[in-house]
Amino acid sequence: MSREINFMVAGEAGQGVQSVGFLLAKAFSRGGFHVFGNQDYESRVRGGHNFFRVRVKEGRVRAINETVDVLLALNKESIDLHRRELADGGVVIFDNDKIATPAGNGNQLGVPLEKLAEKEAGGKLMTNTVALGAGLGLTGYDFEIVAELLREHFPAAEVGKNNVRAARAGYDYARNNFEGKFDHQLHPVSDIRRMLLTGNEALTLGAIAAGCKFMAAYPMTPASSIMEYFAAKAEDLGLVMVPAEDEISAMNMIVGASYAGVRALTATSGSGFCLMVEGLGMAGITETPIVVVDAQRPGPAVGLPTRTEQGDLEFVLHAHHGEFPRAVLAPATIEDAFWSTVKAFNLADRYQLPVIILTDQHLASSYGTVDKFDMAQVTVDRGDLFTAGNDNEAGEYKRHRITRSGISPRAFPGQSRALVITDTDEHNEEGHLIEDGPTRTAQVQKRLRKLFSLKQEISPPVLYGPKHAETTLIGWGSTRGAISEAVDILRREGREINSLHFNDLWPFPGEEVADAMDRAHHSYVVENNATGQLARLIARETGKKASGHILKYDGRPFTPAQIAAKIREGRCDDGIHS
Amino acid sequence: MSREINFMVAGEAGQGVQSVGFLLAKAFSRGGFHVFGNQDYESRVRGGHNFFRVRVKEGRVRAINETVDVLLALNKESIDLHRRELADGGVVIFDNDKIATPAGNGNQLGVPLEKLAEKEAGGKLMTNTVALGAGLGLTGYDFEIVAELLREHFPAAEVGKNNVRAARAGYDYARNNFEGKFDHQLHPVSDIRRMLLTGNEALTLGAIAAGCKFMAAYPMTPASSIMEYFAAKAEDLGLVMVPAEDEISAMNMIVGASYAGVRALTATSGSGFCLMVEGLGMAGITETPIVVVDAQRPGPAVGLPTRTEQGDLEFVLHAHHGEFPRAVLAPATIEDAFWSTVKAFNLADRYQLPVIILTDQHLASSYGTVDKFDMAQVTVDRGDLFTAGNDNEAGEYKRHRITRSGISPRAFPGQSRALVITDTDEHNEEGHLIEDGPTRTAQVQKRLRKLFSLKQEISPPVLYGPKHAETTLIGWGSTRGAISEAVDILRREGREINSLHFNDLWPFPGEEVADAMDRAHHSYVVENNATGQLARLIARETGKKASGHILKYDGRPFTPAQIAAKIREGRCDDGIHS
Amino acid sequence: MVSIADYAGLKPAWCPGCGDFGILKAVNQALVGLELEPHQVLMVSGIGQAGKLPHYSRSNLFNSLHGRPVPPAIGAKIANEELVVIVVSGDGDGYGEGGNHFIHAARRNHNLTYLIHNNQVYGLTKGQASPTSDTGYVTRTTPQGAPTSFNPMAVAIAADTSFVARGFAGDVAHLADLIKAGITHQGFALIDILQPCPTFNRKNTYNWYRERIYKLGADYDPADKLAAFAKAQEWGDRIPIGVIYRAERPTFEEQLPALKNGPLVKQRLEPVQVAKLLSEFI
Amino acid sequence: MVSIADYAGLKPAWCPGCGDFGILKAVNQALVGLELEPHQVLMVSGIGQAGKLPHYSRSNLFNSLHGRPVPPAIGAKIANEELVVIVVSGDGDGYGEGGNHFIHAARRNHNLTYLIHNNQVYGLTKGQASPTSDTGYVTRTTPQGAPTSFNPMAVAIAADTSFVARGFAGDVAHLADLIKAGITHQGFALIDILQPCPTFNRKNTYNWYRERIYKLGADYDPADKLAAFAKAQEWGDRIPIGVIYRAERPTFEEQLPALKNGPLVKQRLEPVQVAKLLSEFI
Ligand SMILES: Cc1ncc(C[n+]2csc(CCOP(=O)(O)OP(=O)(O)O)c2C)c(N)n1
Ligand SMILES: Cc1ncc(C[n+]2csc(CCOP(=O)(O)OP(=O)(O)O)c2C)c(N)n1
Ligand code: SF4
Ligand code: SF4
Ligand SMILES: [Mg+2]
Ligand SMILES: [Mg+2]
Repeated sequence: MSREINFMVAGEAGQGVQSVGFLLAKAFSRGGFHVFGNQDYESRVRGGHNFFRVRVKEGRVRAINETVDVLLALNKESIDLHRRELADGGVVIFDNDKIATPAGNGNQLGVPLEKLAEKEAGGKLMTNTVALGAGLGLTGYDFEIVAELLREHFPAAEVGKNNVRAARAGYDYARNNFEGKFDHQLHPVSDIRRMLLTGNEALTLGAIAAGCKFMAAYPMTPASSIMEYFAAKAEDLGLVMVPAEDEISAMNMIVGASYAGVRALTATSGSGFCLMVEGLGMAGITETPIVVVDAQRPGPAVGLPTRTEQGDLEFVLHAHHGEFPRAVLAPATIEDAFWSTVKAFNLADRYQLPVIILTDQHLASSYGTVDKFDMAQVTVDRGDLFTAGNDNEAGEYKRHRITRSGISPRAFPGQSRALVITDTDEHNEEGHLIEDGPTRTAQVQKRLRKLFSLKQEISPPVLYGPKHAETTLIGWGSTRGAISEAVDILRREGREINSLHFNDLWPFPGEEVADAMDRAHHSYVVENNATGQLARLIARETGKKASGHILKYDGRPFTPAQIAAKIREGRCDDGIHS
Repeated sequence: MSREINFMVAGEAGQGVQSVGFLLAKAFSRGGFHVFGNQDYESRVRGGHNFFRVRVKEGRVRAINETVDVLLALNKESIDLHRRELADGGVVIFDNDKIATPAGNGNQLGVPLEKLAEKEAGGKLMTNTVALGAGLGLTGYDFEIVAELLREHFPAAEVGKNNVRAARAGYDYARNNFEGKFDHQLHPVSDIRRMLLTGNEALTLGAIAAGCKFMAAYPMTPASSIMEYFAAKAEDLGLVMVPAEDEISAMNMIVGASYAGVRALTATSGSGFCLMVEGLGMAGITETPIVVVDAQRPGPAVGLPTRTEQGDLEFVLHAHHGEFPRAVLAPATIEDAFWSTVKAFNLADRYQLPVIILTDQHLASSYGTVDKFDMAQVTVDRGDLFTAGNDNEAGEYKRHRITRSGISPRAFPGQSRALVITDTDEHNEEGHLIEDGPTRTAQVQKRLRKLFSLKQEISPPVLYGPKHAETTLIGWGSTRGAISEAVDILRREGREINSLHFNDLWPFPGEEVADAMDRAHHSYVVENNATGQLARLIARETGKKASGHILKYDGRPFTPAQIAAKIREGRCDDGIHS
Repeated sequence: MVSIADYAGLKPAWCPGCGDFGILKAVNQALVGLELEPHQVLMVSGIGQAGKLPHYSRSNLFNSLHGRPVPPAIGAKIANEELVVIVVSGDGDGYGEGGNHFIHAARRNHNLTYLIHNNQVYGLTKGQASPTSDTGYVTRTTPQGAPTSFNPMAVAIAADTSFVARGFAGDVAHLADLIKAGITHQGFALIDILQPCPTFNRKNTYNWYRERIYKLGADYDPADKLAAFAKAQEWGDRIPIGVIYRAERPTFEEQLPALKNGPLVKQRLEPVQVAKLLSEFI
Repeated sequence: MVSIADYAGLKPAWCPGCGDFGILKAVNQALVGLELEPHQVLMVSGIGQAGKLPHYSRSNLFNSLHGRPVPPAIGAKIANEELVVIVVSGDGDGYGEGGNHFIHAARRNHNLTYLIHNNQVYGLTKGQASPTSDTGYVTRTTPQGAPTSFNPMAVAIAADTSFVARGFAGDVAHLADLIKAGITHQGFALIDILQPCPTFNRKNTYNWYRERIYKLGADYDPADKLAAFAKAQEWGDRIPIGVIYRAERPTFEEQLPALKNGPLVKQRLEPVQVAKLLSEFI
């Protein structure tokens, strides 16, 4: 296969859209393909309309594409809503016993999905697996891969068997009836076995790999799967996940755990982050390392719970009253979700401050294939630890000792005779509360001094495309796949364009972007928000004003084509304000 | 009196420093003087060291001065700590039965304070009032003013009498023994009766004058006196103050009250504001007008509870995830505290959004004389109200109707048959939750559109001094008195200097400051914080970078002399970061 | 005359078979039964499946934050005490995230009716344990089993809630009566509603509840606090439904001097009153 | 051997006569009595006059936020269960701002000792009403009198706190015994301490308490939950002090598989375990 194939599974909540989509993605991943999968769903448990896109390619793929080659429509609405997205030569697979063949061109491939499920696999519940089978049959893909997958996925023997039967029924039906109806046949392309996982899974793996053993959290879409995965592995790996009564508690618990010496994590979305703001500053003034994930969704308030946005950047940069150093990392890809998390824990410990990982629903929930993370590259650096104290008198240890770097060696309570004293009031070197101005000033300076060395650890934004170009697109976080693909599209069309993408956002790595903006004639900041938050940050930190914005705030991720179209059409002034 | 007199009352918590300071200030205010009074105290109820400065002048006075003309020392520590601050010809009044006359020049005036209290006024408890009397006697001030004041202040007949006797004893002692010891005699200067009140009192009066009838809050220094004053007046004026279980509740209560039609207020300091952040965005997306006071103190976390800072600017500008319009006002003077609050309620209602009043401990707790607020200037504008609905069918009313201005007429539940429906999920015009992108986009735009007209209502920064000057000082909030006085001092020394001061901060009125920065050779941003938050905001919004910063973050307010010294010495690069 | 049709709202997005449907019916029946018109009613809800109920009924609606429906309801009630204010919440919303508001609103005795759809699980976020999940119940956030279950009836009584009741989503008529009683009650009325969630709670099903619940009879005296506390301990084999505790005590609102002259929203402050205040500072 | 001198901390900034002095003594005595060394102890406190206690004693100290001492204590205890973790809080801190953590930490039965300095007022912020201010008590935030007082003993029992006790700052020996019992107890041990605040609480003075308190005797059985609830209702004329309720049930910590092999802080994760995880995604 030279080109890519885009599948879409669509139906209502409860019909198994998610599981068919995932299995489809995994089946192709097992065959050595690169895959990107993304679910679009509503904030309800049954009904409504959901769809899952699976993009399959031999080369790397990191964004969705809005055209559809194969639509597995589990209900009629799915056809009505998505037929316009069908590519030339695209096909719709649907249950022709339940849905009259829709008008239109000849790509409507009816399969008696439910009937086959009942006849071959013991029940209606298997309908979606029949559709899965049909989709794969259409492409002539290796059935054994799917069969193996289904047996793993449904470990109960009977259930596994029924699913394999259901898939087989769909597969055979397609092979027997649709020969020549679909141009592209897919066969496994390599033996390389990549991981297929979501941003949240990668992030949680990163935390575990970094030695994080404590998590406390409260469920909130799209962050919940982090706590769920952490909890699932707790028993095996000796981790603890406390399901807290609220986010305030979760945040405060992790500060306590970290103070006592254990790497600790919490994860939430905007509303929950709001409730964590006070605790964030507690970590700030007590200089306790913590890692907090804000998986953004459209706000304010409850907003659109299952959708995506990049609206929290300025919030997380400035959350909490008063001033203290923090780091903000915004992983752009599923790989980054792993590595940024490892980095987050190391920065937190080395600089003794809170590190915020800013992701979003799009990164959190999208599936992608990535090479297996190389554990040999994972380092765990706990930073400056006080060790001499073990047999010293406790009185000598000063938790907030003033140093040139601003970093005071940490001791953990109970691990030596050193007493570890800290306070959210302004305090002296010992950690006791104070009232005088000079001590206050010295501690403020000590804490803020950490920013100088912290800044050295921040990765500059990543350049994609040629160094010199007429137009530079600037982005951050999960839009990287879409932006870089838009660059590819536009370069193929002959435009001189490149992109600069931020993974690490604070302390702000401003030099590269200032240079890039100087080099380019036009610089457009691409953001999944309405007011251009990164553009403002760049202006503040570098004095450079972007030539325009490409903004999207309908809760949906960008596609490469949307960005490319904006550039082509010269519509790069979307800002509502700024 | 041509020049000014600076009193200081000093002692430990529990000795009545606050009440002597206040009575001193009030006595001079009653005599037609301008007065500025400010207390410096610790976060404890007894012991420690407190002092109260009272600056008395015939002309306007809006800042403290660090030199002391008359020190009323209620204990020995007060002399040790403050003798260096004595002006030439300054005097110390102290209890010479209890404290050996301190070494030094001849300005040590011993008074048997406690003995007089016991002999003349029935007990030790009156010691501080004896000191008050002595201080006034020293200046030869009209005793009847004080006597009247004491009788009002202590309405219980016996207590009042004893206080008058105590004051008399001190007064007479000073008159009889200290003739010629103090250069400056003070006599009432006019019949003008000004108000003497704190920023918090002015702010609360502003709220009441604006028709705010509901307040919910949780105590937190330096905001508590707002809720206390509001509660004290609740019965008389028909107000309700709910002492909530926490700040989350307080914030959410006021949103509910406002939704139901009553102007509503809450007030807190940084930590409490952290807990209100989620509710702030609830007001944002439901377009419910609310007024929230953040009386800043040094952070992060608990910080220095009784001291001052301007560290929350960036926080309140960006608090809450996602994007919605808000207004931020930062009253600079006690007068402003009243008028900005009136304005805050009108803006909140007209634009249906949260308005944050950003004050700080210095403004909140300082006493000043102001002309009686002219109630005729107070307007109450409830904004666009839906009235037609009274006899219409309920179905017709749409709370979030999309309009050109972004403002949808408000109806109040139960006041007509119109049903008032709103939701913190993204919603349609009716207020019901939605999932689709176009409705989302339209509602985001509708809300943000309000910023355009809101911006017209924002006051530009206030210029002080000549329009053209070599140096411009830029400030915001409570530093105005100190900055403008520093300008006076430096201009008297022949420097070309002016200042530009922000009262309203968001939507940001950037034009004037950009122009002023262009006009001046040097522009220094003066802030009570460590990182230069206003300077960053100016850079972001106007692209202009200040030439330097004058920053102070030891929890103490600026004095005019400190600012002037920085300019003289060319030390305007205090920033830790930025 | 009001009818059920007046309360017809949007089409529910709940799962088929969800206990919330029964609750919706009972709420509407209660409101019609009390001859309340939609504009006289304000529902304040939190976030969760429960919190969506008011969209599917028809009245004034303030759909607040997760865990926070009680405080805005308090604000609205004080602003306009003529409104019948009903708080609609879930077990996670009300007892987890919102636990602090619950115990303090109860203590202050705000005049609200507080419905908790207690499905013993976080429904909207897909099945994590809630505070009321049965002890040991396994979910994705409690793979080793949920910790000791929160006892809302017992805590409500201890916190001096003046009306404490339990209903069942499967018994609409009984529940509607409870809701009516709750609305009529002067003070903070908690009605915890056993609500099957066929999608995520496979343990506490309609049958599970039906086999265990029994109605408190005329012989039961809800005025006796100690007896009520004892009754509140029943769970497992036998689960009482009905009014478990009721006390007459002044509401927060009736103790407010400001409300003596009618709803706050209708009162005007006279400029002379403010002028008097200013004078106090001279 | 540990002695009281080992627990000598900074000079207290409390008012003369404050009940907190007695509590400080009792805490130190209890720690010495249990032969604990300062480095084995962690005090986590909130913000308030109470919250300052650990500065005046001597041990590890995490002085957290107002209302939040319980969650960081939970985190620290789970991180290192060898630490004796004592939470020091005030009535505003613990029952007001921190009410939600209280009821849920109790339910989950974290292995902590929770001291509440209950002076029935907000001390540090100068005398506003707290949740436990007596009903009708007038303060600057409650000029018409405080609403119904919060009953910590009753709520604690209802929330399944496994050790519920009340002490008195004026009876140091008895209080020290209670604290020892609380520390020894496996599970969440609440000790509410009647603490006179001579500066701001002019009603509930040493004498007021002394006239009313009595010690629970050997005839009282703290294992009986209903009796304990009845006992918890006593306030006014007679106020019981001592252990009001005690139950044996598994702590949260002992149910954690991760802690089976010793304190979390001492455990290492093997790279092979992570490698195995990665393989699951292939
Ligand atoms: C502050 C905050 N935390 C978490 C969430 C996510 N959230 C929405 S609903 C819900 C749980 C709902 O459970 P419950 O209250 O029991 O209602 P149900 O859906 O079961 O009716 C959660 C955790 C949120 N919206 N806001
Ligand atoms: C979030 C937050 N809200 C409010 C405060 C202000 N505050 C500090 S201590 C306190 C009350 C203390 O009362 P209590 O807990 O009873 O302790 P006490 O001083 O009486 O011992 C308050 C309201 C704060 N520091 N943080
Ligand atoms: S998930 Fe449960 S509570 Fe939610 S609608 Fe479905 S059945 Fe009802
Ligand atoms: S104010 Fe009350 S609680 Fe605080 S130290 Fe003084 S007496 Fe003790
Ligand atoms: Mg629930
Ligand atoms: Mg207290």
